[in-house]
Amino acid sequence: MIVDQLIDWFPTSAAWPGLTFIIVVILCAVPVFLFIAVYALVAIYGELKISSFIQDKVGPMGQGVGLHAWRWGLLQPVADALKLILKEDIIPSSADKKLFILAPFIVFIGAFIAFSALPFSQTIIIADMNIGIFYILAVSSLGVIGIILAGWSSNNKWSLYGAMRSAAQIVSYEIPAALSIVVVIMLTSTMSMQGIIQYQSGVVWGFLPNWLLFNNPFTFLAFIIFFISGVAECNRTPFDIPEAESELVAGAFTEYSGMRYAFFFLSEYANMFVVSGVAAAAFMGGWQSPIPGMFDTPGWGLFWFMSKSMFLIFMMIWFRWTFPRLRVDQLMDVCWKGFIPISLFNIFGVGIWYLIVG
Amino acid sequence: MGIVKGDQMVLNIGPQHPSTHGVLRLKVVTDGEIVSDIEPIIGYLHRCFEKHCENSTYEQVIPFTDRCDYIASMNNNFGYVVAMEKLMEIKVPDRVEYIRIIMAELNRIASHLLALGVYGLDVGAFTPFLYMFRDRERILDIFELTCGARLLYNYMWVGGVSHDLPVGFVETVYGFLDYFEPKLKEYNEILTYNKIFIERTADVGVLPPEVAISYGVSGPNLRGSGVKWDLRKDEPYSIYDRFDFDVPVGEGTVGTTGDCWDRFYVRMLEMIESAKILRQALKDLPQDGDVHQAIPKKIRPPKGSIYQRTESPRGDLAYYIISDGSPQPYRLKMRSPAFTALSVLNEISRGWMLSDVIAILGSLDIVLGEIDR
Amino acid sequence: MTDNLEKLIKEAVEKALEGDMDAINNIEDRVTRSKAKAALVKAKREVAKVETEASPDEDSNDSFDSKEDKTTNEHIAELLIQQFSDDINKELSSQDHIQIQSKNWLVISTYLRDDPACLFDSLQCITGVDLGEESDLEVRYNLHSMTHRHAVEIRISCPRNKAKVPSVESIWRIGDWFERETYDMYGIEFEGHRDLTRILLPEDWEGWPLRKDYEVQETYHGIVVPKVKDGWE
Amino acid sequence: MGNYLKNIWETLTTMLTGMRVTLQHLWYIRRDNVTLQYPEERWPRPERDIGFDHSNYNVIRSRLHVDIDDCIGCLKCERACPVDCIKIETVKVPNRGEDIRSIGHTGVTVNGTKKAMVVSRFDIDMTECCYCNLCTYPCPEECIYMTGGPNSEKHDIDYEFSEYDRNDLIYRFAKKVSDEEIESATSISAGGES
Repeated sequence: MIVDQLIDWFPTSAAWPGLTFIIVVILCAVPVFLFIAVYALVAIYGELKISSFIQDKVGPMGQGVGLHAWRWGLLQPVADALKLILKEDIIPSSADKKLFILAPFIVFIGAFIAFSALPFSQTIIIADMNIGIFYILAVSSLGVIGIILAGWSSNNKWSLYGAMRSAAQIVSYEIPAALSIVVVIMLTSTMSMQGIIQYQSGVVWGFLPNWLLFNNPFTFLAFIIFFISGVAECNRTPFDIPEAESELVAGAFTEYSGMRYAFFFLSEYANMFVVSGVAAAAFMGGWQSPIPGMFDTPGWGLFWFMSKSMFLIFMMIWFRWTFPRLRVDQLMDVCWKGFIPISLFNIFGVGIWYLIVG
Repeated sequence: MGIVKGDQMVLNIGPQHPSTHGVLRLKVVTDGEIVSDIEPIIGYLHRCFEKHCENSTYEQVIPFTDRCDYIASMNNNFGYVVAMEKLMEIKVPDRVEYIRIIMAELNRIASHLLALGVYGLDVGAFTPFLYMFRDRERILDIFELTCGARLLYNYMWVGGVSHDLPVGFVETVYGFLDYFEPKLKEYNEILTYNKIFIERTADVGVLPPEVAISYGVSGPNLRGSGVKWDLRKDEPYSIYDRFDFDVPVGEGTVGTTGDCWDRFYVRMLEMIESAKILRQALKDLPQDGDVHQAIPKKIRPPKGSIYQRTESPRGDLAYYIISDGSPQPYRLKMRSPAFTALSVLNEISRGWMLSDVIAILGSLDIVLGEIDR
Repeated sequence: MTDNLEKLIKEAVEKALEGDMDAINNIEDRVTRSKAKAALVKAKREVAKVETEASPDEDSNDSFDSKEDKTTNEHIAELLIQQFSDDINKELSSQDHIQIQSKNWLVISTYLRDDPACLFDSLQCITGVDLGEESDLEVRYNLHSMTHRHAVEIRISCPRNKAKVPSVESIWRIGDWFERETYDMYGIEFEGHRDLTRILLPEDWEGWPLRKDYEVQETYHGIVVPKVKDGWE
Repeated sequence: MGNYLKNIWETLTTMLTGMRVTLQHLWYIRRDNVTLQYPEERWPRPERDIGFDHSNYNVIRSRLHVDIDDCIGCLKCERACPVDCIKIETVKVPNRGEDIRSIGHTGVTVNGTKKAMVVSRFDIDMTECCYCNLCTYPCPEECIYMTGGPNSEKHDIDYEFSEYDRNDLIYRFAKKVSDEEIESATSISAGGES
C-alpha cells in the first residue's frame, strides 16, 4: 500500500521507474529498521522486568550517570545495546570467515523482510500483496539458513549441534503453522493480509467480535497450534533447544560476540513480533477493534494491532519464564505426532463446519 | 574410552560449562545426539584436603571440612565432630546435640533447595531456581544470626558448638518453617508435576538398586531407587533415634523406580521430613546449658582409628580418622557421597541423549568440592 | 568455707559423671561452677585414660577370640579362617578389623560378597595408609552389608617398594574409582584394574602425595612451586 | 487414543497450573521480593542478643582486627590459624611491663598483663583469611577479633573492604621495630634512670 502510494506520489516515477523504486524501498526500509530497533529495546526491557517480577526480583533499577531513569532502569536495554556495539568483535581463527560474517545478516533479513507484509493498521502496510500471508510464511523460514551457516562456520561442536537442532525444529514447525493458516485461508478465501482482516469485521455468537479465533472451535484450535508453532519457530522456551544454555552453552551462537550477536538477538525479537503480528492479524482481527463499530479509525487500528501483538509477545515471555525445556526428540514428537495430525483434522473439521454452518 | 568410530564425535562438556555444577569435565562420545560413552574427568578442584589435615590440628580440620561440601557445611562439620567424639569418647550435653540436629536439618533443607533449584535450571526452567534460592536465603540468614557466617560456618566443634543460640532463635526457625512448608506446594505446581518436566525426567537414567549399591551410591540417590536406607534411621548417630520421621523412597510414581524424577521427588519429600524433625527438635530443645562445657582443652585422641558414617544431604558421608596420639591426625580420609554418585554416571547415561546426560548429572546432585576434595 | 566448697564440687562432679549435668549447672556462684567444671573435665580425663588403657590398643594381638560377645569383625574372621586359614593374619587382627594377606584377596572378596552369612554387597570406603617412612603401606577396606546390616574392616598391608594388591573392581564397581584414588595418592598398584590411572591429580604428576616421604616438587611444568609468598618471608 | 487425549489433558492442566503460579508472582510484585538495592540499601546486620554476657562472642565475621597495644605476642592465634595467614614476630624487652615511648610500646595491657615482648610484626593476610574465627578464641587478652558484633564499639564494621592492590590487603598492625632500636631505646631509658 505504502509502496504503491509512494511510487505514485514521486514525480520521477514516469521517467525513471527503476530509480524511484529503489528510493521508495529505502524510504520504507529505514523506518521499519528503526521500528524494529525501538521495539526490540522495549521488548528486552519488558522481558527483563516481567521475568524479574515473575521471579520475585526487581529487575534493572537505574542506569546511567545522573540519568536514573525514574529508578525503573528504563535505559537498561540502551546500555545493553551500547555494550554489545562497543564490544570487541571476535572471529575464531578456525572459523569460515565469510560465512561467519554473513550468517547474522541472513538471519536478520529473514525477520526483516517479513515486516513488509504486516498490516499495522487500515492504511499502514508496506505492501499489501495478494499472497501476503504466504509470503510471510515463506520468508520467515529464511532465518534457518542463517542459523545453519552460523553453526557450520563457527567450527565449534556446540554450534553445530545447535544449528542442526534448529534446522530440524524450524523446518518441522513450519508445517503445523502453515496448516493452521490453511484453515484461515479456507474461511476467508484470500491470502492478502488486509483481506483476511477485513473478513473478521462484525460480530459472531451475538456478542463476540468476529475474530477467527472465536469463529468456531476449529479455528480456535488452529490459533493455539499456530501460536505454539510460532513460539517454536522463534526458538523460545520451552522450544529453545537450539540455544539451550544449560546443554549447548549458547548453541549456534556460541562463538558470536558483540554486534554480530546483537543481530541474532535482534532477529529473535523481530521474529517474535512477526509471529505475534501474523497471529494477531489472522486470528485476532488485526487492527479491528474488539468492540465492533467503535474505535475503528486508522489510528485506533494501529493501537489495536500493536496491543494484540504485544499481548502475544507477553504470552511468549510468560511461557519462557514458566516452563522447562523439551528434549529434542520430544520436540519432534510434539510436532509430528501432536500438532500435524491435529491440524490436518482441523482442516477437515473446518471444511465440514463451513459446509454445515456456512 | 574405546576407539571413536567414524560417525562418532568426542565432545568435551566442561570444565567450563553452565551445567556441570562446578569444574567437572565430561568426555562424551556421541553418535549424533545419542551418547555412547562418558568419562568424567575430575580433579580440577583438588587441593589435597587429606594432606592438609595431616598437617593441621584437629580443630583446624573443621574449616577444611566446611569447604569440601560447601553446600552443606554444617553436615560436614557434624560428621567430623561425631567421628571425633566417638574416637575421644566425649559425651556432649543434650542442648548441644539438639542444636546440632537443628543446624544439620536446616542445612539439609538448604542443600536440597539448591539441588532442586539447580536441577530446574538444568532442564531449562529458570524460575523455580530463583524461588528456591529465595527460600534458601532465609536459612542462611538463620545461620548468620547464629554464628556470623553464611556459607562456611565452622560452627560445630569437637564437644560443642562455637556459639550459643541467640535469643529468639526458636521463634525465627518456627517462623521459617511456617513460611516454608506451604511453599513446597508452589514448587510442586511449577516444576514437579509439570508435564514437560515429567517428560524430561521420568524413565530417564534409571538406576537399579543393585547397581546403585554396587557403585556405593547413597543418600537420596539410593532412596530414589527404592532402597529404604537412611543412616539417621538405620544406624542412628547423635540423637536421631529420638525423632519420629519417615524415610521417603522412590516409587516410580510417573515412570520407572529409580529414574531422575524419583531422585528429584525423594529430595522434595525429604525436606518435609526435615521440617518434621526440626519441629520436634525445637520443641524438645533444652532451654539452658553451656554449649562449651564438654569442649576439651586439648584435643588429643587416644591411639586408634575410627570409621564413622553420617547422613549428609548427598548421602553417606564418612570419615576415617587414624590417630597416633598427637594433636594432629595421622590420617584422615573422607568418603564423599558425591564421589560415588558421579562414578555411576557412565553406567546410567549411556544410550541417552545429550540433554538427558545433563538431566541425569543434575539429578545425582554432585558437589565438585567434595568429589575432588 | 573452702572445705564446704570442695565438698560441693566433689559431689557435683560425681553426679555429673553419672550423667546429671544439672548438678553442676545449678551451682549459683560462678567461680565455684567453673571450678566444678574444671574438676569434671579432669575427672573425665582420668576415666577416659583408664578406659583407653583397658581397651585393646590398635595393634595389640590379645583379646582375639577371648570375648564372649563378638563383634562382626570377629565373627567374619572366624568364617574366613575356616575357608582361607592361610591368608588371614590372626595375630594382627583384632576386634575392629581383620588383617589379611594380599595374595588371595580377590577370592576372599568374592566370598565376602556372595556368602549368605556375609553378603557384603557394598564397599564403603578404601583408605590407603602409610604406616611410617620405614614401614609398609596399608589398604583398608570398609565393607557393609545392606541385607545383614553389618560392617567389617579388612586391612591388607603391602611393602612400600613393591606395593601391589589385587583389584576388587570387578566385585564392587565403586572399587574402580576408590582404587584409582588410592593409587593416585599412595602409588599402590591394584593388579587387574582396567584403567589404573591418576584420577584427582594430573596425569604427569610426580610422586605420591599422601606418602609420608613425599616431597613437593621444585617446579611443575616449568612453574616454580612457591614455598613462601611475596612479602611474607 | 484415550491415552493420547489424557496426555494432552495433563499437559494442558499442569502447564496452566505453572502459569498460574508465575502469574500470581507477577501480580503481587513486591510480596516475596528479597532483592536489596545494594549501594542504597545495605545488608541488615542480624540483631543479636544472646541474653547474657557475650564478650567472648564474635558473631559477625567481618575483617580481623588487632588491638596491637594489648597484644602480648603469645603466638596463640598464629598457631590456631589453619591457613597460616597470621605472622607475628616478637622481640624481648629487658624490663617487663615497662613503656618504651620512643617506639610506641605500651608495657601493660588493658587487662593488666605486663608485656614481656615487643610485637615487632603482626601481619594478617586478609586475602588468605578463611573467616573461621579460630584465632579469636585462644587469645588471652581478647585483642584479636572480628570487627562488628559486640566489638562494633571498638571498630567500625566493614563488609566491603576492597583495595586496588592485592598487597594492600595484608594488614600490618605492628610498627616495624628492629632489635637495635629496642636496645637503644631501653638503654637510653635505663641510662636516664641510673
